[in-house]
Amino acid sequence: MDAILLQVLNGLDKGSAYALIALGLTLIFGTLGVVNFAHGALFMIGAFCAVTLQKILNISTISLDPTKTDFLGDPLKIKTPLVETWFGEIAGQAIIDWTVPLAVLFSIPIMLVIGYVMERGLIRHFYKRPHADQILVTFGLAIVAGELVKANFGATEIQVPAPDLLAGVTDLGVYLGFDVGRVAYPTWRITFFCFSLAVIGSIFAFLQFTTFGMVVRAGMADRETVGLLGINIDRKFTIMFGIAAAVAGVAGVMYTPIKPPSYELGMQFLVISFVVVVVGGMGSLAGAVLAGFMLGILESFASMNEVKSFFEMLYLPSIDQIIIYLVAIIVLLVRPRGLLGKAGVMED
Amino acid sequence: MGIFEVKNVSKRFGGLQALDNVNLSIEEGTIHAIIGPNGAGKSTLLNCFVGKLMPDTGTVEFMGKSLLGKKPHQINQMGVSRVFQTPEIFSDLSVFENVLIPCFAKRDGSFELNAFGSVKGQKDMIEKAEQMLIDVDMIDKRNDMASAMSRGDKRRLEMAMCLAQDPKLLLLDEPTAGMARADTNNTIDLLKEIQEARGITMAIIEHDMHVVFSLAEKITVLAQGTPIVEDVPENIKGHPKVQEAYLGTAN
Amino acid sequence: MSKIEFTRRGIIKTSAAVGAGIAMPTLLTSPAAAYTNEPKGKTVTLGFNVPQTGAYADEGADELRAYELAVEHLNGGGDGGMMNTFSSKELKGNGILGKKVEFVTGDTQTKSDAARASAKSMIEKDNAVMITGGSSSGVAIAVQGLCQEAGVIFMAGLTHSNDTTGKDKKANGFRHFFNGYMSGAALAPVLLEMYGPDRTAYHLTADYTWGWTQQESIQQATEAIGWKTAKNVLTPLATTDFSSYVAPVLNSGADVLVLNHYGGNMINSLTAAVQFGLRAKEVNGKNFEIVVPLYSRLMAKGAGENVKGIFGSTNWHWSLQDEGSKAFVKSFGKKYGFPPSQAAHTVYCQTLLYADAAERAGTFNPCGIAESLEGFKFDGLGNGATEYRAGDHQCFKDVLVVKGKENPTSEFDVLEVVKVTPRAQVEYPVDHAMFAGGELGKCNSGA
Amino acid sequence: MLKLDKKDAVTFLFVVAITLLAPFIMNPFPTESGLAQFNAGYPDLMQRFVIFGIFAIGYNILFGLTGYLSFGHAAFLGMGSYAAVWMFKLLTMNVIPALILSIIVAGLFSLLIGFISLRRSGIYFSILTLAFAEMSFRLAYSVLTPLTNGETGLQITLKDPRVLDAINTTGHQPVTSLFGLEMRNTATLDIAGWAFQFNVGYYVSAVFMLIAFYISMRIFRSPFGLMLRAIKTNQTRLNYTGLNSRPYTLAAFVISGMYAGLAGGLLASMDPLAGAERMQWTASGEVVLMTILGGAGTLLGPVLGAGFIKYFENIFSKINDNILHSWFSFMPESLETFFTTIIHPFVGKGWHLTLGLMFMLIVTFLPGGLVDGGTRIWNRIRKNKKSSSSAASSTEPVE
Repeated sequence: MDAILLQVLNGLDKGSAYALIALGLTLIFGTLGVVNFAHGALFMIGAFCAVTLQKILNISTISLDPTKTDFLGDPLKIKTPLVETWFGEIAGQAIIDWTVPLAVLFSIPIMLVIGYVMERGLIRHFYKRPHADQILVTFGLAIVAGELVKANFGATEIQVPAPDLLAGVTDLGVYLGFDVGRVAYPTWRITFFCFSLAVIGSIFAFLQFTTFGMVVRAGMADRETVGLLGINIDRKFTIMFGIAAAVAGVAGVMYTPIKPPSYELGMQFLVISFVVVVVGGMGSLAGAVLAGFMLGILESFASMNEVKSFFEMLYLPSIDQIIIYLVAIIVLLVRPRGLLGKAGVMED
Repeated sequence: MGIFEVKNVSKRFGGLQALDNVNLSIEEGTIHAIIGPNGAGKSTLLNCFVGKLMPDTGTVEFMGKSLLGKKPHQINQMGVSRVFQTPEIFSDLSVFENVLIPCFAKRDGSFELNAFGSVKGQKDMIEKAEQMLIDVDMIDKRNDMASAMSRGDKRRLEMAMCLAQDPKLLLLDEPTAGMARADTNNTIDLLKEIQEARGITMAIIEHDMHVVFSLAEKITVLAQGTPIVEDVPENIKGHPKVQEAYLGTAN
Repeated sequence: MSKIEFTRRGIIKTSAAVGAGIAMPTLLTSPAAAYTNEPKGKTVTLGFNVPQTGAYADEGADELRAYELAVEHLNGGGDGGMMNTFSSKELKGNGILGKKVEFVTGDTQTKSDAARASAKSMIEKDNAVMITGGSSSGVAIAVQGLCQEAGVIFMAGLTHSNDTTGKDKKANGFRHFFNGYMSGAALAPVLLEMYGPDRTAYHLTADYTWGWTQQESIQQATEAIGWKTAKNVLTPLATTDFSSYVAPVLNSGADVLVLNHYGGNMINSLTAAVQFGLRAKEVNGKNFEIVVPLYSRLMAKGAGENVKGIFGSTNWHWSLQDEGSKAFVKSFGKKYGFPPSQAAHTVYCQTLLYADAAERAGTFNPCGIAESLEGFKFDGLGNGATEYRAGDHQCFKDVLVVKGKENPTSEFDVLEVVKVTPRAQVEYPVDHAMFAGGELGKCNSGA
Repeated sequence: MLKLDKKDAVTFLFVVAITLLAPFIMNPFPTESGLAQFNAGYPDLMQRFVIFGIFAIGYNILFGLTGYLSFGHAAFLGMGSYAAVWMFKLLTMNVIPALILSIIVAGLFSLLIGFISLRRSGIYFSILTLAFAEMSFRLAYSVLTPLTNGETGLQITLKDPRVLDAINTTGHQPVTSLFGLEMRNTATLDIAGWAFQFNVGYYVSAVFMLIAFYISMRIFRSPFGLMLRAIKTNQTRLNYTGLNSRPYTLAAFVISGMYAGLAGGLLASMDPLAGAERMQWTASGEVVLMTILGGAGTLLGPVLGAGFIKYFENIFSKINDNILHSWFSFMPESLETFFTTIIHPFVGKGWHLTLGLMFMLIVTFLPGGLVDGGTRIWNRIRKNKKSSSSAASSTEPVE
């Protein structure tokens, strides 16, 4: 029982990452009609916003310690971060400790600008082009973004730890009547899950309750009519693109303590987030969230030994390797519009 | 007994009864129009004819064979061609190729893996397509890209593509929608010519009364998913039920 | 043209001399070269085939640095590095056999296909007499097979699978790096000493060839010291979030987690394990422990704080205090500003060993070189007394057991050497079961 | 000629000539010159040009003609390779049975995967093929290791049975051959500093490429090809014209799958190793790029695109800083450093960056690919000539 509960938690956690990326992806598709293969790259860039902030906060003054030597036998260089010099050691260390939450704030304006520039500079020229062209140009962009990050940060993963306060584990099991330590779950992952729910909730609220959101939703439903009403829907969609980029970005920031980012992060999440979108239904926001959580949980369950050996009896070894794709294929064949997709949207 | 028989067709979308017990019979060699106000179920009915929608109840028969459950291409192969509201043509191909394709479809059926024969070697097909273009007076545009043509020419091309298959029944979905008056008149003339020259049975779904009354030999009026009147044009004009359907009830 | 003939060798040369003022070339045949890419001019070309793109690009970059350093030293530049401490004194800083050393580089992309293509072009286009490098076993085995067919020497870079000198060993291929079996044999005594004999291990293993061979080696070695194996779970290579594999460890009753992962996999699985509080856990009254059998400094750096106190093994580490290591760290550090990684060390050694073997053989003929490398005993290259075993072309030397340093003084100072396991302890017979199933075959010179 | 009309016959003869003379054309620089770096006339790369040419020609039938963007065709290439290597292991080192089996295996798998994927079109089709490709890669990389030898790749060994071949006692790996003519055999012609290499494997692959090209040409000009183009432009009209698009798309899918299988088999015949990486969806992305770069839907485009990409992959990735410095060494040091720094990020380990940029530029500015670009330039030149000659003639009377 505790094992299943743990996997549900894992699934929700993975699922919230999938959902956040897929949400932006489907938002862009729904509003602009663009299939954006560079959306994973936006997630990756977000994660590297955290890395960058970590580097900035660790800009140091260097002093020499003559009592110790470095690997060449020269006096050892001692680095003191500037923030510690400015704000005192305790406050400075606290700032560095809270890099990731700070990076969320740091990344939002950056991602909005990146999203805006990307839409105005590239994507908008592809509204009228076939989906294949959109896929290809954004795929190229994803490669370029990855390579630029690699050139600046190297190919190896970089650790950006969670604040000490949130780095340990929380024993969720004791609240549910399990023995101590049976269902201990990392606090940061719980934080990430709550954060994702908050972001998803605010996007829905934003679309549901603001005038801006209503116009966007109307535009998603029928772009031409809304355009006829004299509303500059393009401008609103550009802003939506920025918001989608920002959502992917903050998701990337918050994900760094869970998975240290490398330049390949975008590509690793690209395929899976597309699968999430089509399973949920292209252009369906609720579908993306639902499919994200569903696939996250399925993936977690598939990795359980009991499940694996069950599928082995059915001559399907290593089910965890292929579960996501298998599910995607079955869903697309049985229900082509996806779980919550609207009838007629790219359905044939 | 008509060439095209629709019996008791009903179709429901959720809470909406889109078609309610529709009966229709089209005589061979006539032009039959189906009219009705917006939302009367005209398009739904047409989609049931061509295999795009499956009615909940009823039968649709063409020359004594049921069309239900058949795919669009199968229905076409039985001799039913369709003209769309906005012309559906192969825009990236030349005008000539556009007409050539239905010629092949007529000869080879719905699938033929002829991957090695050259198109240019198929003399009979080429002659047929060229004749078709001469018939619709488009032979001088033979090598133009279809996408580069005017709306009227696209309609004419689409018509030619349908005629190249020698259909027994031609379904026209608002063939003059969005056209200027002059183009509309041209289209009317074209359809009349075709009817006279080839005697093809036609079913026209239309909203424009001018078109309907210039062409149709019989008219069915559809309102709220059900046919309310079926008669010759003279009797439809001024029919109280029709007025009621279009203008709403007086009381 | 009629004089061009095909033989069973890869490449024959037919040369044509152009008479002065004569437009038509006169074709003459020259005696065929004695072996593939026999260097005829004043230079000899080596092919450095390393991952420059993909997840191991950083390791590849470090390898390339070491290669450039080695070439510089061979040609008499720099301070000579380990050439001064190497027990064989054949290398004089005048290139190899008097020929200046040149090199070409290629990108393996850590894909066996791309690596073979890159090596092939070095052989066919750039006339490389030796190919070296690589940062994964799949690539090493694939390129080794190619070199065998083409008739050039392959000096393997970073490859840890038992298969490289086991079932896939080749007469033209040589491995300086250690392997999975050695990791197990070196680690087990230290683990016994640190954690006692009464332990239950839970293995997470990357689901591909290298993971399987390493897991097998470690399981065997730890079971020999009395440990039990609770479970071995295979993880898909593309896993980025290991939480669903780590979570079941919590309540499995195991008290040691062995991560048979490398590169990004290892960084991600270790991060997840630490997040789940495994290290703070107590099971069966003992502290829960994590073991990472194969360490590299670059990976350890990627895992950051999480590696502190975690045991593993490594081929070489810059903090070693023997003369060879010191000389190498000095000349590498001076040139690049940071200490070399084990990958850099291994490829530097391989280049020197090749050059030395050529000097001793007096030829670049792969068969001559293979003969002088087989059974070659040497010292002064940082790993103590070492032997290239003739039977399988595997180097036998001391293996380092390391652990993540608790109080690093710099960003390079992430590992500390706990024990230098003597060579005798990690040796195994050529026909050991884990290495069985292949044969060296005969050396191929391409003639 | 060969049932081709005149224009096509000229194109075909042009391709034949280029292919046969490739060892000369690809080797424009003398061996000792600094520019020898840019020579591509060595067997491995020339083989890759034609083999990936085959792959792209086949892919073009699906993507260029029919408009279906598949991310799964690399999987068929991989299956072709595995099938071929198994033939080398079990039956004989002769390439013919291996190639036949690789075409059959790829054909069968593409029939199966195509049958399922083609139930959808557009982006859904792309995602379905992507899912299949990723599944195949993962299965080959780990789950099916007994069949594929996993990460290492499937190789031939001394111990393989090879029932049709004589027992091998040499201690050397046997090599692939065409009835005794070994694929690796190369004759080198040295003329005044140039070294031209003529490789058996290259010419065998080239012959297959020419056959593949010829077949694709016939398909382009056939009624079947016309239907495929019709599917690309308007599938609805096609269905309402009485044509069933499913068997057409499936046939195109299977044909392109078989082309991929042939390419995979040839790759294995040139170098008997089959690695799982060649099945990854990003490898399919590469063939998409080849097709787009050269010109999707054109005859010559894919071959051209394949050549371009393979050239970049093999030549640009080898330009390291040393070489850069040697190029600019004639300049003053500051300028040298400047140029090296500018070019450095795009070559050597940065060639992926160049690839990505190229992808974006081509799709954005030259959606018709190089062939389209070339045609446009050609037309402009002709127009200029015409207008200048007409201008000249109009001025004549004045003189």
